[in-house]
Amino acid sequence: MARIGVFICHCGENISATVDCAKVSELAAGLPGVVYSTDYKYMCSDPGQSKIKEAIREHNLTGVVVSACSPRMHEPTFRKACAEAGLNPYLCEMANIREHCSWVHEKGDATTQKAFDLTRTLVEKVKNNHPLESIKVPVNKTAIVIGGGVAGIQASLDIANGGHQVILVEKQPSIGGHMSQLSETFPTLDCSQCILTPRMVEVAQHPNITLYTCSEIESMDGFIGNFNVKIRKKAKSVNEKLCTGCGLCTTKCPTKNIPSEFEQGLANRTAIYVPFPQAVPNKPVIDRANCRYFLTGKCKVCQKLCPTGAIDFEQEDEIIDVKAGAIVLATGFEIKNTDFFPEYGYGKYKDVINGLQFERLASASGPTQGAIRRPSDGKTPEKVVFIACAGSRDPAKGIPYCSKICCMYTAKHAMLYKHKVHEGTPYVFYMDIRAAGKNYDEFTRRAIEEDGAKYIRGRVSNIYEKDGKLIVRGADTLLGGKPVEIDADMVVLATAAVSCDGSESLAQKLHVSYDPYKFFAEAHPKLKPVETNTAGIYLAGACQAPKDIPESVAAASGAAAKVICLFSNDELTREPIVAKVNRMPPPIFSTCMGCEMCISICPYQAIDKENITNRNGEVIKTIAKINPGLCQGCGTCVAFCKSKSIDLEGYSNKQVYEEVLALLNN
Amino acid sequence: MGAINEIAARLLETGEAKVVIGYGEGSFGSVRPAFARNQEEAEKLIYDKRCTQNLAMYVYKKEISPLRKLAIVANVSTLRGIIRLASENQIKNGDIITLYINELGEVIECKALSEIEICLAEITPEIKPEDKELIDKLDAMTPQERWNFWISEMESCIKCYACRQACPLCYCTQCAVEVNQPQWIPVAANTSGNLEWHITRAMHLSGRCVECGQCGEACPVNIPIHLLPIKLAEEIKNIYGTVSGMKIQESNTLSTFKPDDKENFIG
Amino acid sequence: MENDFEPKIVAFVCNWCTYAGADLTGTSRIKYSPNVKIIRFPCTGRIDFMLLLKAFSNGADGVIVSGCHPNDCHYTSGNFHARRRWVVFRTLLDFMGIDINRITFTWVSAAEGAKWAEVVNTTASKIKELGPYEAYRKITNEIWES
Amino acid sequence: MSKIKKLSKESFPLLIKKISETQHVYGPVSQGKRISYQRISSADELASDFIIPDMSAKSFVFPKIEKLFSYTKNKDGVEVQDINLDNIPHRVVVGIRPCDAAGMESLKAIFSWDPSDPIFETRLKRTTFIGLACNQADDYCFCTSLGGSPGDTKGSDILLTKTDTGDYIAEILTSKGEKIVTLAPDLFQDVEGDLQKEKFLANVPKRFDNSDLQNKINAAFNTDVFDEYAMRCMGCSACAFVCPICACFDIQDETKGSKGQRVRLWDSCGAKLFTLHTSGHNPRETQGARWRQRLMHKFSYMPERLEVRGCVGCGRCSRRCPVDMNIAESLNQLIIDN
Amino acid sequence: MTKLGFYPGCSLEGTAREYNESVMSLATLFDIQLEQVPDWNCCGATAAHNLNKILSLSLPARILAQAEKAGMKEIIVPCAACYSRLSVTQHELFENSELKKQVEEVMDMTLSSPIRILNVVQFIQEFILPHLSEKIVKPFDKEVACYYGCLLVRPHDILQFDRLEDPQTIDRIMEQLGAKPIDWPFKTECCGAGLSVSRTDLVAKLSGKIVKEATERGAKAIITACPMCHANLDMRRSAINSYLAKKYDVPVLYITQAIGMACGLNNKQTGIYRHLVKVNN
Repeated sequence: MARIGVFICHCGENISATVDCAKVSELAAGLPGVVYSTDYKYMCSDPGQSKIKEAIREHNLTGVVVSACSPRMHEPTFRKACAEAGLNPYLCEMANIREHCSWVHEKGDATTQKAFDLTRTLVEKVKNNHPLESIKVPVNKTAIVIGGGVAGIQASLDIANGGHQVILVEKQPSIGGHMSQLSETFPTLDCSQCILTPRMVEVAQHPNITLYTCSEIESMDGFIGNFNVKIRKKAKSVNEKLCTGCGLCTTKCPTKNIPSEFEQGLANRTAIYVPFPQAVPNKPVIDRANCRYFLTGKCKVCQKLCPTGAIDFEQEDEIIDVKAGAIVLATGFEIKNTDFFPEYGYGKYKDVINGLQFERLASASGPTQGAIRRPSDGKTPEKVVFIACAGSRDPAKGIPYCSKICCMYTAKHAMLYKHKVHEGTPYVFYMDIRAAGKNYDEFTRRAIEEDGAKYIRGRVSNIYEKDGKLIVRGADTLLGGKPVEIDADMVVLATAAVSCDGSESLAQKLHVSYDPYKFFAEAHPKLKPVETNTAGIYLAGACQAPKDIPESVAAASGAAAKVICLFSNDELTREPIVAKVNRMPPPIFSTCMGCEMCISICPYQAIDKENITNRNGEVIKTIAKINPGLCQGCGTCVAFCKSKSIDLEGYSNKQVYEEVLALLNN
Repeated sequence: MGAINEIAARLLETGEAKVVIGYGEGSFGSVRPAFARNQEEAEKLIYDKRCTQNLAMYVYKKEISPLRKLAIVANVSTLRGIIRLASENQIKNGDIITLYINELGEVIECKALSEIEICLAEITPEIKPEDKELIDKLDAMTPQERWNFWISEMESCIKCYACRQACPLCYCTQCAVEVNQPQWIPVAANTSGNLEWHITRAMHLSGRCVECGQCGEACPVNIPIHLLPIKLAEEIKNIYGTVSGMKIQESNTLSTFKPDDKENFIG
Repeated sequence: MENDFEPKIVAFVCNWCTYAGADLTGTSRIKYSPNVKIIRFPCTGRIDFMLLLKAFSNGADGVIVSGCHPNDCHYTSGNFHARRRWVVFRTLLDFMGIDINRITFTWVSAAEGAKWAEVVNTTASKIKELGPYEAYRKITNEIWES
Repeated sequence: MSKIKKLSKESFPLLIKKISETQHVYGPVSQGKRISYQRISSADELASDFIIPDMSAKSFVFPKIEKLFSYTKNKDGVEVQDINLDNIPHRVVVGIRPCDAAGMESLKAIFSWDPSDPIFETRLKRTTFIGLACNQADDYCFCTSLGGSPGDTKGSDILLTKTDTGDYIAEILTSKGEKIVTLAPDLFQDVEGDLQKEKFLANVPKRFDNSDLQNKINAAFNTDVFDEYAMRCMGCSACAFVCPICACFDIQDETKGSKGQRVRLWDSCGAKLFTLHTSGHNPRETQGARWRQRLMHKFSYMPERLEVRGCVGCGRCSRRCPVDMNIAESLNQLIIDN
Repeated sequence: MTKLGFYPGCSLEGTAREYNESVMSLATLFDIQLEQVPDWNCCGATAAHNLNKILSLSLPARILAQAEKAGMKEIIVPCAACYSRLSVTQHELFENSELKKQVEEVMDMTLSSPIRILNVVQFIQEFILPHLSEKIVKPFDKEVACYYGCLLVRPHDILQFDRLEDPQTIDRIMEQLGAKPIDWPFKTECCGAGLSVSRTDLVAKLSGKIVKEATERGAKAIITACPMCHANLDMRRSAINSYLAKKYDVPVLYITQAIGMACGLNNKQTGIYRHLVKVNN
């Protein structure tokens, strides 16, 4: 027989101003199963909690209902108090008579009645609560970081320095990401590679970091603390153990005209190549799609040259199974190419380039050794037009968001150009200048005021080539929309930053949600910016939304802190609000019929099959089984199950059913 | 001796099937489900125009399923029932040999479930004209008229569960209506309880119903109860484009979703 | 008579969006009709259609079902499954002549405190206009009256 | 001692009208495809040209839901309110088939068997049955095989037989019947000589010889004759619920808030749940065992204990069976085999 | 003999008679019968939708309804403005049932299902191109500037004309005639459109840019498919020339005329004798 205690909180006057708390308490005392009922000014205060604890001991309560504020506020408080008094915390429920009652209704009988109705409903619920024990899961203290850009590097180093093992997975032959392509960085104009490459080397040398390049995630299962990940390590055709990185092979490769990805197509590379001189690992790989041997079956020049015999044409993709407790996603971003813009020539004008190409032109290690020369004929451009918001903030192009980094790097580009071509004129077409950040606005002002970048507030309608010039036609909205025509030598589009190709399929593999633009979704935009909705998977850098370097690094350190925090425990404690498939004695075993439709409905892949066998090991029945480590307790399977074979602790069928009845029948 | 009898006799003789589920002569010119376990019984199997009943529910019936391998004489609705049962893991490839009799009267022996899918690929399922007519009639009514129609039907329901027992997809050991913690649906055959039962049944069949109409056929008090799952099946076809019981790897309409699914009533 | 009628309305809401949204309504002190009482669920995916039937057979005059907006589900897809469920369920109820105007389906996020108040008030005044759900009460009460 | 009168076709509606002034009148009414006993206010509402209503008349004395008592839960316990027998209405059922009326005798035997059931008794006492002899029958009818007949008077208070002129022969059989006559004595005409009632009755051929039926059926208990039935019967309760005699019931508590009531509901031995133990064990494991129970109960156990059979040969169960479980055929087979 | 529905619109009976003549001659040459939409009316042109939305939809809708009534499955609409109005109207009405109802009420006719509305380029692609090579007698062996204007290509969502900013279809057709289409940036530049009448000075400036650019890039003819463009580029040439203070004599041909010329039709048949800027064969 239930022995329920009911505690009505006045919340100072927050509740008692409109609800007659004493009357609610008195009415509650008359409910079947209620053996104790009281009201008090502040239930959450120490004396208030003591009242609950005393009542539990004195009246031997089997359940507690606290009618007070939202359970989202104080449920943990009161559950803890109950636990301290020896009552299982999950036998405590809260009725929300403040946010859902006293604050939203006028003083009167109806409001008091509603407070009682809500209390009664929770009394009926709590009668059907079960004592629950929190779920403990072991934590494997290895983290996987996916993506080796600046965010992935930072996260890896932070976690590794915290004393934990890190597996860094990078799709490209080298880590470094977009940052390694940049010339100089705003707002300090320090050299990107100078600050990044030491970190890259640190990664390579760190005893706690295992680096897999040319590698991607094949599949993932498991759950927080216990992920099982398969990594596909693509064949590099070079035995890394034997290769000394001498680079001899790359010098004689007969296929030399492959547009270099690192140089954004502004220079060529060979089929066996190191993406850039400072690459980590600094060992070549063979690009099989372009290698003469793989295309024609003949060549093997590199193999003949290699002094250590490291070239291995037979090498196959390797699948590596790893176990990890946490995953950090740091897959970064891409930018739209110039062919995305019909109005700017569909990418057909060689001298219309994107921002990343400009970075390579401006980079001392780039194809022009840092001299600004236009791609078509190598001339130094006298007039360069920079177009900000190329694609961004343009719903018609499907990219309504701001790419965030362009205002700053466009200002930087204008500045770098002016620094390198003193007589040149940079023009910048912009919509707004968004320069919020430490020393950012000062930086753009400097570009305009000191370096004389001509900022024109307006959009560019089109660009066409004429007599070796690019005619840029736009409007100056500050001059009443006056048409502007500039005969430029080169145009740089600050094209929109977009999510990486394949981020959707990666998200699906990892069961992480993503936004309409395929950026990974954070668990909460304000309070959980580096967590995902899948426990144990965190976000770092621009894979979540466009971010600049400091922000990416900050997010990466944030994600790393989350991982280290998780790894600071040997076991994880999880809320026992999980679904369960019923079990009963033979010959039924379970009312589950094994239709497996719940498997497809579960958002967490927490449901699997379980075979029930007899003593001889023969399968008698196959039913669903819910992994409590993966189940997040949404209950979608519970409502869906036709035979009512699944139930959810904390929101059981019996509980919610009794709530509905109690709410309506007084 | 017709082809069906010969094949049944052969399957029993070779031991490929322990029992052949089919049709036999019934009372006073009707047909009834028949079960051939030996040569003599195999000779008595029939197949003609009267054989419209969906026999798929016998496949999992407790008194029969231990006799697997089974063979079953099948019309289109039985085929769809079998495919849907396979989708829901209630039968496996090799459990059953299906003797599908096509429009030309030819017996097509399907040993693998994939062969049934091939047979079904030729068929565009359509609901019976009289059912369509009644659904249209109901759709044209005012909600009040529809309510009156159904409540008058619900008053007649005696909760004998013939609808459930006859359904090829009601295979649960414990039906939702038999759950008593909580007692979702009252045991008593009162009007509101009957209404809740039939709504529950239709919902549990939504996205699964193979539109055989067997529930309505079975009703001893002639409630057109099959209209409920059939109406939902038709709507689901219109909205989500899915048809149940045509392919084993079909999408489970109500346990899957598309982020851009349309609705016009959620504010 | 019309003015005297105080409808009973049950709101089935998810914990993460609408329950929190209703908390915000309270925090913002936006007033609304006391006819609506909330039952909390982890997710709209958890809301069994049978509970809606139980609400009507226990004397509810109206029902509100509310959860996270599409793409905002705390559990990523519970609301998507719920959406299909409600599409089918509503079709069925309508086909049986059950008054679907008495069920409000809506998405209310944790930020939409004002929207929650509006949903409650609109629903309450709509149900007041529709009057008590006599038709349903008649069939549920028959067993109690005889 | 019965009296024979004549009731003209014009008088019949007047009689209904007269009775409905003081009592509720029920009779077979057609509703779409369905024919069932419904409350009527005039003879026009009565269905014509049919064999037998879909549902038997047992619900007049044994309704599908019977409230036994109600209760209120409060803080201290439960307070029980007994049913008030005075609220059970007086009713007249017109047009009940002789087989349905004959079933009343079997029901009475069940409910009056130690202890007597007051609710049933009162319902029966307050219901007057004006039977209508069958002038048509179908292949499923087999009352004659079990000692009944299309013109059987058993269980009726008045039995009407429609003649070729459309007038009725009225046999006044009981005091309840007499009371009906006294409501409108003018409508009933005296008759002279033999009206040859048999001439107007349907022909229901005997399907089997029922002699020694009980022993023959007992002998079949452990045979494999039920195997095929085990496979075919799908285990619904249609046969039991349409049967005029099947009286097995379930007791349930219906609750609503603090109120509750205990109800008696129709149940069926054909359903798996009927005998399922909490442990999961089911003493009647297969559908064959359940079908056997159905036959045994009606033709062996009831005759043994109550000296009545549990079947009047109305054929409803066979007509309504979705898988053609034909009870007469089954009996016939048992008789031949044993 | 292929039978197709045909909507000429006002231009083809007025300022663009030569366009009509060339279309009809081509049809005859390729054994196609163009049947006019019975009792056709004004498409609303560029004016109506600035003034009255319902009117601007009802006018084209009536044309569509008339075509549907006459059992036409497709209609050929050579005038780009008419094509634009008809296509946009059909799209809007079948997307918005409320609006459709309103319009149906206004015109007292109903529209049951969309019909195919083909512009002249689509018409050529579908019915002329398959048989073109066998009919060419004198390849159009010249540099040409294909000028598309705005009405054929916008709004892109509805009309789905190949490439929004740099359309290609006419270039490809002209290649088949043996011509060498130049690559130039003004394929969809504004010609000044209806300002032709009210602000001839602006048209001279806008169309002037087009004529100048085409000439400078070596075009020997400008190919168009819109009566409005043609009028501005051809009829307003004297205004253009005086604005640019230079005599530009590059002729402007309808694509149908260019095909006609290649297929050996005479000046009368192609209607080029009507042009203000003289065409040298």
